[in-house]
Amino acid sequence: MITVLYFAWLRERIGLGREQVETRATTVTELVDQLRKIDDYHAAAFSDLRAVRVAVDQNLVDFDATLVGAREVAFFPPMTGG
Amino acid sequence: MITVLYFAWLRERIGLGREQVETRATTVTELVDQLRKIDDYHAAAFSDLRAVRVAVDQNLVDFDATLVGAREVAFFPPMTGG
Amino acid sequence: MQLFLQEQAFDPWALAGQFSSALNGAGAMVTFSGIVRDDGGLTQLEIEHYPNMSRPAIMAIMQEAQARFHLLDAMVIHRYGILAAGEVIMMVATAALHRREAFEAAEYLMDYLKSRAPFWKKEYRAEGTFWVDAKDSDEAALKRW
Amino acid sequence: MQLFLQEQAFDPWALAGQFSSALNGAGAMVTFSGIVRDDGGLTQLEIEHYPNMSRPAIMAIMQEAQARFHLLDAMVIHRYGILAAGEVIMMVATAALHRREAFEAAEYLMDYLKSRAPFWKKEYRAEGTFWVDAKDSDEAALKRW
Repeated sequence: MITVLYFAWLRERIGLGREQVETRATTVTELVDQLRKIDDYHAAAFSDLRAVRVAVDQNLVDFDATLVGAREVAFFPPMTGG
Repeated sequence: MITVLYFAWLRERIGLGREQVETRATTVTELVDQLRKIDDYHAAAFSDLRAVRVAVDQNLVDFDATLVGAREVAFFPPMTGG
Repeated sequence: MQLFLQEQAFDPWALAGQFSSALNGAGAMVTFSGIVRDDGGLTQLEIEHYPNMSRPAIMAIMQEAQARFHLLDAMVIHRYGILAAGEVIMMVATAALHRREAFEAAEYLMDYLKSRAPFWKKEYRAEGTFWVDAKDSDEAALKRW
Repeated sequence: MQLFLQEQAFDPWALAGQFSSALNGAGAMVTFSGIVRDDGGLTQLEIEHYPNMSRPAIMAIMQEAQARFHLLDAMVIHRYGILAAGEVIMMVATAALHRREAFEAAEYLMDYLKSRAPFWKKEYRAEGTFWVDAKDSDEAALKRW
């Protein structure tokens, strides 16, 4: 069971900020493939991964990063802090 | 008649901060040659011109700058503001 | 080092004064404040953040800056929630022996906060709401470091 | 643009706050403060200046910075006379639409104030008094611009 978080326009497009996901995905990419199948909103949010960043357990990672031992995965657009 | 000003260690070495000088010098270099002859203190202060900066009428200039029309010439070490 | 993440407005100059007063042996202090730019059409700015991540991410950036630029101290304040035009979004303060380190550390912190701290800005305008796009120039700025 | 040259101490953060409050449309503000560095042996610092020249020289530097970095506003405060360790010698504040211009303008102002504004520093120590030598690195810093 992994907690999946969405921020900014990903949160708005998917319609929720957090969901619990039962998964056997071992990488972020595998998790994204699973999330895309939930509904059209998820599919739309993940239609262009160049516009999406991901953090596993609060650390920025690439999409090929492992999910072994991961508890929280967050998806969001490129950051605009400062 | 030109007002000559000295700042920082030039002022201390020469022993005064300001003097009126009657001069026919047409460049800063000629004025320096005249000032050197005033006494040993002036001569010592101007012994190494690489350590001296000059402003004519409040503008930084080179030693070959003209003195035509000049009213105030200031000599000082490299600046240490900020 | 101090980090404040908060929804409520703050007085940047009172905090800068406190930071300054606590310095010991510094020769140079730099502050940067980011302000909600009033371009005529903006009614408010919303800042969303990722609470579990924003604090550790910024602390890591601050520790990196402190080591790299030999900072004597550093402070970051960053707001989230709804802000009006003219309000201060965030402030960075750095202190070092010499000016070059204080300036570079502040720029480094800003470049990383812009593109690596989990904050997102949404503009409210008469025409609608718009998520602010990350700028290529902000991503490019990181290459300097 | 404002320039204050004065012997008496000033509250840099009160002035920064006033500067900030008067801004209109700025997105970024940078301050730099130079502090008399307490290195253990310094008892006081004396700053001599060339009164007829310091004001026009700094105003010229500020106008150059405003044009070059599209500043919305700039402020410089510089003290002269006797200062104690820990006191603020001078402050520069810059405001612009974006952070890069505000940072670069503040660094430009500092680089020029260091080497082109007619101020000279004298350190008072137990061993005697010493005129501070200009640093080659400060002269070299001007090459950046």
